[in-house]
Amino acid sequence: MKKYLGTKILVYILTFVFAVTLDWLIPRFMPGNPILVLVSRFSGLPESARVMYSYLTKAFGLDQPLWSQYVNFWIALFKGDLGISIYLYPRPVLEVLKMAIPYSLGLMIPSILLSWIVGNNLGAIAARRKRLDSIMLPIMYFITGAPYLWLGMLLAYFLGVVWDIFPIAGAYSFSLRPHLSWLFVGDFLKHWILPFLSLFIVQIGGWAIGMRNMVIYELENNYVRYLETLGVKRKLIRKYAFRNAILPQVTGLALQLGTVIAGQVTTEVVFSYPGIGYILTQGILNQDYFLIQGCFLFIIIGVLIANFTVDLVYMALDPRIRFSYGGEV
Amino acid sequence: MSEIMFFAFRNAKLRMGLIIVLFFLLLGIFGPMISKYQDPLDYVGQGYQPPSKEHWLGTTTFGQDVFTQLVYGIRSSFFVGLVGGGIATIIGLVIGFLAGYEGGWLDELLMMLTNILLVIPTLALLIIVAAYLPYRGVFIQSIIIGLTAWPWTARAVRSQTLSLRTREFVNLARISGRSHMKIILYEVLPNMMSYVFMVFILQFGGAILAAVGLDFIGLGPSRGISIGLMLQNAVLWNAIQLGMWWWAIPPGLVITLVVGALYFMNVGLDEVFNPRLREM
Amino acid sequence: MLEVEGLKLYYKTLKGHVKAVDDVSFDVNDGELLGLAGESGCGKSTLGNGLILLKPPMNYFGGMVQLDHTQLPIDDFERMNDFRFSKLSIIPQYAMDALNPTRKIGVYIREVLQSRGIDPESIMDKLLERLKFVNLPERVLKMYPIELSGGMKQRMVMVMSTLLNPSLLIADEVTSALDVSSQKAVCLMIKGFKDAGIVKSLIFITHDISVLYQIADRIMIMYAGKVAEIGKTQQIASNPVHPYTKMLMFSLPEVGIRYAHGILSGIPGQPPQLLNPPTGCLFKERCPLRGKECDEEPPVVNVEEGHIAYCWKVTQNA
Amino acid sequence: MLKATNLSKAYSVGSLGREKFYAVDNVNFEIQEREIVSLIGESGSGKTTIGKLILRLTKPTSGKIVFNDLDITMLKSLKEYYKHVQGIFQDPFSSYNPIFKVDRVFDMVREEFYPSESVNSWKEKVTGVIESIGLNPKEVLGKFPHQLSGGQLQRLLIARALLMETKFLVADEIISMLDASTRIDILNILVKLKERGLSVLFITHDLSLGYYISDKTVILYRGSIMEYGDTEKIFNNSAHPYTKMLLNSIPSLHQKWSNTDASLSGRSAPVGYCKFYDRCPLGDERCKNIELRKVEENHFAACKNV
Repeated sequence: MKKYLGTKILVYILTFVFAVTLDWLIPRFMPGNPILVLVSRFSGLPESARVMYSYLTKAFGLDQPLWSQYVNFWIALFKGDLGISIYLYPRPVLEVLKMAIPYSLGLMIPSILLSWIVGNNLGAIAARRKRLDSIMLPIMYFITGAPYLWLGMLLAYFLGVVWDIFPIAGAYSFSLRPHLSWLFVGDFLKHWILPFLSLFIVQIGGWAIGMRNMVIYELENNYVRYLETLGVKRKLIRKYAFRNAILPQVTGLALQLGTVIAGQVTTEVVFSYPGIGYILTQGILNQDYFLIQGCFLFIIIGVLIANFTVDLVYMALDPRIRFSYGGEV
Repeated sequence: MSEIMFFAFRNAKLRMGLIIVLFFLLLGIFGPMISKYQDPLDYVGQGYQPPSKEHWLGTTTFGQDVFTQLVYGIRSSFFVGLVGGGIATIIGLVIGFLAGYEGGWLDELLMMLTNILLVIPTLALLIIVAAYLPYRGVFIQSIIIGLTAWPWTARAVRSQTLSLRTREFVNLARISGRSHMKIILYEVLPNMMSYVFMVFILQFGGAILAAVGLDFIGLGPSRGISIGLMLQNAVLWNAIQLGMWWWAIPPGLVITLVVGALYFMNVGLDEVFNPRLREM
Repeated sequence: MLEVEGLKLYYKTLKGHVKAVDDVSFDVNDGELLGLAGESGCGKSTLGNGLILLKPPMNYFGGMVQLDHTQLPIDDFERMNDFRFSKLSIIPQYAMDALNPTRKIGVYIREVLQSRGIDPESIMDKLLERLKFVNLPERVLKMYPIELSGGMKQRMVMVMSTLLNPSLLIADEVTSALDVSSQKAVCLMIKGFKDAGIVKSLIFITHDISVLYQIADRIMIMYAGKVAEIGKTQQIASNPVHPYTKMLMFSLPEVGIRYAHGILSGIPGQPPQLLNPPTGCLFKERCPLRGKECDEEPPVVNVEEGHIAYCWKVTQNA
Repeated sequence: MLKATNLSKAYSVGSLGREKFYAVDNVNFEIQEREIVSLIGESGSGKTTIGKLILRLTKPTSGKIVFNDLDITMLKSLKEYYKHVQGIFQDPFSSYNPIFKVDRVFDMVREEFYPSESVNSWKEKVTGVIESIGLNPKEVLGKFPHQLSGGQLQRLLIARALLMETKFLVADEIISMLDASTRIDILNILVKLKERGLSVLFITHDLSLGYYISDKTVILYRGSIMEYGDTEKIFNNSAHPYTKMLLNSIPSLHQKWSNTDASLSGRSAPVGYCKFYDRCPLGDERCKNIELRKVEENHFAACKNV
């Protein structure tokens, strides 16, 4: 068990180092040297831009040797200094991201957990009802094939425009300021529901398919065969198969995270929902490289935390993981 | 072999998936020839027009023909799928084979790299690379998608290789004096062809989806048209709010159908290749 | 007591029916251990499994099975549940992965018993006594299957299968994955279930006739889905009459026989395809005694008291 | 002809691989020309690992293997070695690449070892060798592996070894997956190979098979040699309690098991002790650091009572 966790933690630490290094490396070594392009954009321009120019030269430390640029990058990182946003000048990137993160998590965590629960149950039901399976399976495949953003647009068009039930932009009405009241919470939820649904629905497809296949696979296992020779009720067999099939689905949570994040980013854009994804896109459109880099780091850290949580949950659930295997000397 | 063909032909999922994919492939290839307008970005008529005889899928805010854009977009999607998916499959194969067959420190190293890249979300990686590119074209985009999408394939191929490596025919090839390279190419690979094909289909679909996402958030090709760019423009110019469904809905629908059909084909192929899954 | 009459179990495939068990009749008396031997593909495992768990692709095509004079509805999956575990059970070939890997063994047993409507507490004493019987410590109940060795898991399944004192126990290739040294212990243990009166009758399926010589009361030899010969252990060992049994015995090396002393030889050829098998005796292609009559279904010949063979070339003794 | 000295192979186990498990533990043996040696052991005895070490399908952790004055332990280019030392494995169906015809195993030998040989003359050689081991070339060539029986497939692999200048053959459990009625014929072929001048290392778990064909016998338990010597001597005058227990446990067709206690496989013995210590009726504190001792001419056993 220690070995399992140890290896995982090592991978996560290396991942973080790798990501930070990449984050530092790419702007400096991409063909055409984007930093120089960026810096030159501000040279010889009016006052405010001149401030920007000197800031950029300093921030990238272009006058220093590479290794010290790299070390400084790490030091700044640990101080929480992710630079200044250009698009929202002069707000620090960290502050911008801090504002955005609750919105992203508020969409993401419920959509992942609920779709996981609903999808797995749907899949388990499909695995034992052939009729339902033959109808549901094709639908599920097309649902997982749908780009999140398109499902978002579809929902926005029908529920937001044609039937005009839900608002389709922002996290709350322009007339309101964030505060704790029924009015605001109601308004917030109304804005939240459509982006949530588009994330929720697409994810259900994947979980349902995965669970269906896993349950069918489990039902062919020898332990199920033996239970059948003992004449136990179908209920117990299904319970065992479901519990064992759910284990790979827990690991699947970590593996799916990448696609879900991609979906999250685009969905936020469709609904102008002010989370990390929306901020990131604004950063891209405005060539705000500090902001882009900051978003990247935030996403990585989030993913690492999520992966680690999944590992802990998995270890608690599966006794088999406690026994490690060796290799050749 | 003939048995496989028999089951392939009998498999409804495979047939249905293939028909949908082929339909759009042909549309992507011949669509630009049958559409009335040469340049998808040209202003060819009045804006805000719903579908009509003149404009099969209406026009955009700027009076561009949506159908023309769509067929060009499909063409570019298939291109990204082919190149991006192809590159990802090949890299995944090479790394998976090396790690799985050679084992030892090479395996440890390659798998460490693979696991790291698996943790990092592909889109995040794509963004950080694409955002700094001075010029972006469909080809470059396909390549970076291919360069970032291989890790799961490498891991899957490795575990397949590991299990094949313990088969005695690999040992027999070794005591027949075959080099590692030849064993991988002549003994291991042929046994995995069906699997490789399935991996490619998944990578193909994955690359198409990745490109749509990238284009949509503003990291698409600097010139030209794609499904993702169409969607981006639709959202940017409030096509939804203005009720222009012909602009907002069809591009995504095409992607959904193509990718869904690819997944469907994949399941069908799995049933064809794995007798255990065949329905009696 | 088990009586089987004309049992036919076929596998349905696209190309037709594979006649894995074809018109097989035999019985097992109370207090008796019947050894069932044959080479791979002879239908012995299909027979053993079909008696307790008949499900696709295996299909029932006729015949009758009676256990303690009650007819078993072997082709009715649901109704068979009344008999499984309580009246007949199996120690399967896959015993080493027959337990749910994610449940502690004690919990598992409890849940299985509850599912059968039996109060686990009422059986606790018996369970502990059985664990002792197969040499397992009590603490295995608090362990997961993965913490047990393969042999321990197999013995755990032995405990499980015999917990309700079934009338008939089927042991399917239980020794094929074991080492020589544990093989003896496990064989004696299984025979012990019968000797201790825990189960009334036993069917022991194996490909190894010499194991049966050690523990079986009677031996049934199968070939290509049909019975070749049935007899008391001593009769089969010292006086095999079916040409197949004879040749098979002559192909088995034993300690004490060396190449230099005289060469043993195998049976030329291979067993026939069971998908659309030829008519008549299925051993005829490999049989040195083959005659014209062998194209017809071979008759049952009563060789001596309790010893029968299905062959044209065997003559009745007295 | 082939000599293994202090041969060991270890695997790492336990958390973070700190502990080592010796699959083969300091094993010494020698095989002469025209000799069949049985390597007899139960599962986990390391018998298959020894076969793999000789075929260099895996490298030893320590010790060495010398074949006709050539140390092959760490040899880089093995082609010349494989010309003389060949192997056949347990599972006949897995020994052939399922998607190719069986002929391929012969073609592979020509491509790798005799590229100058013309396709036609090679074909003649192949047919000749196949006939010499009692198969009809027309019935087996051009077939896919699943169309042939296990016995036929194993015979074809023997034929393959004969196409080379094989002097030494490792036969790893080659008949354990075959049906009883066809096994013995393969054993008979192995003896004929000896008459042709080959040496065979016959790896098996079945004592009766070893007794049937071999000149010498090695009894292996948990990676160590328990008893070693002329086959007749080992079986008729066994000196090690483990060998005795094995002989007591094998089922025979005409003799019932004696009443000696049957033993279930036990845990591992403490370090330094005889590997059989915990199951041995004679086990006590003297069972430490036991080397092979001479019982009689050509007969050794690793037990304190020798």
